[in-house]
Amino acid sequence: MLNFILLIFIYIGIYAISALGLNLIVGYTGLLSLCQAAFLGIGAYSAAVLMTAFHFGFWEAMLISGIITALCGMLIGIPTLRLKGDYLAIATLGFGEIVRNIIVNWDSVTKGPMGINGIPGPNLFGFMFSSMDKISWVILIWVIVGISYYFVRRIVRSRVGRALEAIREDEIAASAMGINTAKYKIGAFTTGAFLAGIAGSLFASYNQSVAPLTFDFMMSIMILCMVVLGGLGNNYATVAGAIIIVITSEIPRLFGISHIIPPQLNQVIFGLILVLMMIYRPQGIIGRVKLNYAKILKKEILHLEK
Amino acid sequence: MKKLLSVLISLMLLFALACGKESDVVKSGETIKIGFLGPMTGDAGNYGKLMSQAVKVAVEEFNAAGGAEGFNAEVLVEDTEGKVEKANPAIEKLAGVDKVFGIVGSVFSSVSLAVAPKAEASKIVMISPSSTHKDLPEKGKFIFRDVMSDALQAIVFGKYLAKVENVKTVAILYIKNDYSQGLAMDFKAQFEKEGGKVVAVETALQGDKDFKTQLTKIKGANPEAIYFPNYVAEIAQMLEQSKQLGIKAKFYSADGFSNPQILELAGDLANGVIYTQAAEQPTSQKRKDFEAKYLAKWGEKPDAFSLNAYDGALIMLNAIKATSSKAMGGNLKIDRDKVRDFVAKTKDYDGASGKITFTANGDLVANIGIYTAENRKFKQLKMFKLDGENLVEIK
Amino acid sequence: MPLLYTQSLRREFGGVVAVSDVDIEIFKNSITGLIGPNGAGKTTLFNTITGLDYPTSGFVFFKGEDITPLPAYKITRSGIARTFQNIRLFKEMTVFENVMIGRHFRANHPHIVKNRLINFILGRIFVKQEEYDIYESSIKWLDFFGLLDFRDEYAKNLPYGKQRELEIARALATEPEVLFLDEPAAGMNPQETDELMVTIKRIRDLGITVVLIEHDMKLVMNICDKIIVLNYGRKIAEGTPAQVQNNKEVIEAYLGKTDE
Amino acid sequence: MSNAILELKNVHVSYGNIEALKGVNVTINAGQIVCLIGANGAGKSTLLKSIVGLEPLTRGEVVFNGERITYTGGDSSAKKDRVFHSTDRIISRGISMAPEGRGIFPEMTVLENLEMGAFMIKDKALIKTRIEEKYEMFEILKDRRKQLAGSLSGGEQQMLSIARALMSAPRLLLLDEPALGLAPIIIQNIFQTISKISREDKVTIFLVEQNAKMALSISDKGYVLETGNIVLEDDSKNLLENPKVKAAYLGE
Amino acid sequence: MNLFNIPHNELLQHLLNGLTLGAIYSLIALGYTMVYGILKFINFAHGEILMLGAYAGYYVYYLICDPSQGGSFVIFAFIISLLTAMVISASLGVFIERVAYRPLRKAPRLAPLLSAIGVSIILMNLAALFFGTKSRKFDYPIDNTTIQLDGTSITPNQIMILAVGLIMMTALKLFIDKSRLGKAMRATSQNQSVAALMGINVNFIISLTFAIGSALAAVAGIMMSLEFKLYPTMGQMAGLKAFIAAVVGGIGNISGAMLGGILLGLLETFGVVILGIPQGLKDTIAFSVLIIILLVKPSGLLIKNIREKV
Repeated sequence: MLNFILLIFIYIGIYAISALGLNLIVGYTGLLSLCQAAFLGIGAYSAAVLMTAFHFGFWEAMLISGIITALCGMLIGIPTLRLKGDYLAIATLGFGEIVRNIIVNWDSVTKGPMGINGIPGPNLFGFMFSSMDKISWVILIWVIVGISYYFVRRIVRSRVGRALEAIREDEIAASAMGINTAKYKIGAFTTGAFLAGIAGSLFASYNQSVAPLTFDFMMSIMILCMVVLGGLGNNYATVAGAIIIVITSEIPRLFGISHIIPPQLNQVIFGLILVLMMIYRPQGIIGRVKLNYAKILKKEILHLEK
Repeated sequence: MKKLLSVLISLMLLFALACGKESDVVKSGETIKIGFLGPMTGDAGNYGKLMSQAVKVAVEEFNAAGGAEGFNAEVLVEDTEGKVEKANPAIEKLAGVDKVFGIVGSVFSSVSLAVAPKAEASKIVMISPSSTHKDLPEKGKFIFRDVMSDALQAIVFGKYLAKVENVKTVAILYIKNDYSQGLAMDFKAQFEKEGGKVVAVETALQGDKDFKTQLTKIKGANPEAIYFPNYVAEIAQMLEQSKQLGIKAKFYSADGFSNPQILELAGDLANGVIYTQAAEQPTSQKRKDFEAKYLAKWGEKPDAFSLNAYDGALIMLNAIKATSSKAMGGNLKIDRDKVRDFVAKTKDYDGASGKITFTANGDLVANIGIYTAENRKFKQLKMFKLDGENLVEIK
Repeated sequence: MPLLYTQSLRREFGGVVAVSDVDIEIFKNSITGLIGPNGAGKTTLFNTITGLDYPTSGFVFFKGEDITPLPAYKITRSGIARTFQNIRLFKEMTVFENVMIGRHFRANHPHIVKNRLINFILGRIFVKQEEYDIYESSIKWLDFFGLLDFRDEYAKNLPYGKQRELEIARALATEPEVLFLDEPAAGMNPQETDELMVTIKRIRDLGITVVLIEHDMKLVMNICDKIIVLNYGRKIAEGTPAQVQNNKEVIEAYLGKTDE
Repeated sequence: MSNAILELKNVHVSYGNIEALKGVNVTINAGQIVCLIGANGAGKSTLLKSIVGLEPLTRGEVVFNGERITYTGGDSSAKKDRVFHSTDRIISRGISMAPEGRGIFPEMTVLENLEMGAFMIKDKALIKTRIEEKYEMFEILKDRRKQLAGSLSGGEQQMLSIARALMSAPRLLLLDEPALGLAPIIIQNIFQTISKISREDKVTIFLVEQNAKMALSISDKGYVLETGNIVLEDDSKNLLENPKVKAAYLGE
Repeated sequence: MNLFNIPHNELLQHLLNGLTLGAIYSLIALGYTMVYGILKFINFAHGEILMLGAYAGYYVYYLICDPSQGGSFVIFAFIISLLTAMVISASLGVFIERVAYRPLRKAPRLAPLLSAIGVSIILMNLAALFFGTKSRKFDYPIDNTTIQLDGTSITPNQIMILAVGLIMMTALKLFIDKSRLGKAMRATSQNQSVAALMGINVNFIISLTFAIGSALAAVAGIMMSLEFKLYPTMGQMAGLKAFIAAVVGGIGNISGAMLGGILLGLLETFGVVILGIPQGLKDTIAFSVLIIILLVKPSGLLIKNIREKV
């Protein structure tokens, strides 16, 4: 049981990292993106290819795949300059399908539908993470969750965060205030994708394998659900959302009734929870927490004056 | 954040204390647990459903025969949705929480390859009824399969088409999934090696149901025969659309065709399609009994993979029965290594799917049958085995 | 030489000419009024000058430089700020934060903040210096409009007149040389309009050039040094308030018979 | 007061915790033009919306033609004491409204917009005659009948909005800031039209307007609304002379 | 370019295949576009309404006739089952709107989207639970023997799909453009509260929109099951693609949905044929082209680029 619970927390951590990235895009910048799973997939596959075909170590692979994913994020960020609202959502949806399609078809690199197996774990100063040893994985992943959390928090609590918020509120007014909206929107996508790339490389390394079916539209939706269910524009809530969604989908297994109730029923319950949650808490369980920059600044400035 | 983390950590510690000890003992009054791992929802849900039903039949049979030392067995079905990230929690749960002694599964090769190391590490005998990828048996001592590998099937069929049927040109249409692609690629290599010519290779995506574009292109290439190494829903579609497009070539397929649903979906179009499958004793009583039981219990017919699932389940249950012993307090003691060794020694096991023998690494030693569908029934035409490079017909 | 001028500025939408070869000149430290019937192209002219829209042809010169191709944010950075006809505040942000956004790019002193990214991630002292600057000047502008008491209110919760003022404060926080106001008195009652006139004069006294679109003739006639009249995208008159008021074409197209 | 066509009694409307209308009483007599003036945010539009059911009342009642169209008992939590008629049912009783910001359907033609105004009427011949009538009154609309309404100028859109509201031959016409954002010459035109409608069509008009001077000069009676309360109620000509009104709303 | 190396009858065949596929996409896209036009959100459950409509038609069809018998009674039964499926789907659509979307009219924009996803998950899995996951065959009501024309093959079923698609779309277009209720729908989609001021019962119009869109989905569902079989996930991918098609055509625009659907069908067939790359990449080609179209015309093909009013 312990192992199983630890495993759930490993998954929560991986999803939380990419959900934090998505929160930056959807929650703070207000751009609806439906391709976070594609970013996760790009990250996972980059890491998998780097580690298996080119024998990179995990840490280099993680960083490089983060960067590769960030570049892809930059690419999909470009349409945001022209597309608004749901039109952008559709472009990202299409992009997600394209990525999945390419992963399945690019046999020479991605091994096609078979996926890539035998991906090694990280090696930290001689300590090998094995996927059997869950405690160390939980620690590793939650440390990275912590770093990501701090990273996103630094962004949103700064001048940049205010700019993103202004873009979400009113893009035209923001550009009339001298904010380079293009730069920030692409920046949000790039950063969000980077985090998804990191999460993807952890995903690949922990599971020791990647397969193309994994990174589908439903996964993007799951990650979006985490962000919305917790509360848009609230990092704390995003992590909580990840915990809720993953645990909800594993409830039958946690209670040991997964073999008693039909698996479809499990999904039905999940859908039902989603609908009811939206009807009764449309703003999310925790909701948006509006940062008060005046107060943040005051605090920081007092600190400075000392 | 800090609060959250501290709650998490204390939760983990709590569980660590609560379920600390490992054991290979089944307490009296409890059941011997085995697992089934496969897609129960989603596109391929039907394959998982049929196979899991077969395992349930096997367990019932085992229990009816007295179980192991009076202990009954029970199968826990876990859904993988055909996805690696869903299969991982499933096997962790089976291994960590339920402490199963064997797993029938997984269905897809990609998933089996991903979960195999975990089964190996937990010393769980895993017998896959349908993962045909050639690398699977090498994943560990505890990993077996009672379905023949793509490589074997494709090689035999490649030789058969070139040598026996004397086909010169072939087009291949396969779905981009682990099963179809493996077969298609191995077949192509073998057929070309035999001097045949593959005039067109067309692919489609998992979930596609419209193959007219590909078939139109294939029609343009004008092959003598078309090879469809896919699952039934797609094959039925391909056969029908081929007919609609007026394609006159001969159709060939692989063991995916053995699902009796094809007879329903494709109707008369299934007639004359020649396919490969692990050879079975057509008259085997065991198979007839199983099919009767299955039909009575579930109201539908099993497919070839279900036969494998049934055999796999019984092989591991028999191994448990043979190696377990009564321990103190009326408990049943099961030694995982012994179970594994017993399974590995399986030789000429008389199963519903035919004679089953495992190779040293856990693969199936199989005779390959050439089958066809005729008047809504499957019929075995010939049987071959591979002797080195040569195809040897078994009379 | 005028501080800002356009050369045959033209904007077409589909075949409809919204702004037709307009030349305007804005002189330093003046208040210029832009009037005309609805759909005459006033707002479109504002948009093409401030970079939110692009002209079909023609040029905009500011301080002797061609700013026509620049995007809106660069035009703002060069010293042109604006407000909007339908108030476009950041509604879910506080009054203080709205003004801080106006300071956004002004805080960008590359000579102070080196290694931006690292400093930023670590939240180091230089970034704090920058934030300090933003804080101080935001306070200054809020004080200018007497909005300090509302600083922690959400912009959407302000009374209408205050929202108009906040929008001007936000624009001024960018420290512009020219301020474009699009119907600043719309929706204000006469009392508020009178206060606004005083405010606009105060802004001019700070050395900022003001250009405004307005329908309230009292305001326009009272404070503008020069008035430009547009009709169907064309400039039909230009001059002092008195000249414009007596222009026959303007009366016909826009003012109508005045009883006043 | 048998002559009253519309009565608002103790009307309260709230948005969340903010009370926009705090017990408003208004009486409109048939055949008159009644105007409501007040600053932005005083609750003028909310008041109009509450009449047609676009904004639910928290307390009070609206009586049209002697019939309660919206009613809530003193205790707003008692559900059985509430009557809310949906907007379409209120409209069907003979109220029509030209909403703030004109509210034309931009992607429908002028003709189609007018047809929508006659949505409640099933008699096609009647619709046709009504449209012809409106074309007579607003000639510009006839010229533009095939154009998309979104391509009209602001003044034309306002005319269309009023014409459309008249298509159902209402007994009471509600106008929400018809002069907003229009040029002086067009404002004059609009107000002339409004008094013409009142004179010729015998329609009762309830006019909400920022431009107090114009509104009071064409109306019979006026109300002044400040932060959710009616603070003044008098004949329009008296209000025009009222020093408080003069200072706050006429800018004199 | 590979196009010129392909014999003309093969090209014609591709064109025909693409049109059939496109007609089905168009029918699905219509439902999406209508709902989007009026409520401004993506009804992700549309694909599942399609699937349930198809199942409803299937059960009615096999209840009243035995298709293997053939003859005019089968055609009659087919029409009955088609109509029943339309009614059932329409009621389902209206019911879903009532239960899962109406409470969310004033909620943040993403809430109805996620609610729709929830509904979609529920319906798909309920279908799998009750109808089983295996594919089912929907027998043709008419003799589907291929007609060969100069090396090009066309089946009566394809002709039927094209005809039904054409009839449905024309009827819908006429309804929306000319009829009183159709105009009320357009008015409601442009401004709900003003539409209410015209005396339009907005809730009724929204229900009507869902009913019509869902009924069309049922037709598309049955056409799909005839051509591609019947299974619980049949609406998922087709729905997603049809939605993209609707957006590219210009969401909220009926003609746009038709155009987008046909375009997607043709792109899927021709895209890879012309480039001469494996068919597995068809989605990549189709989606890339669609994204590029969106970048050039950000509000879709048939909607004028409306600049935000400043």
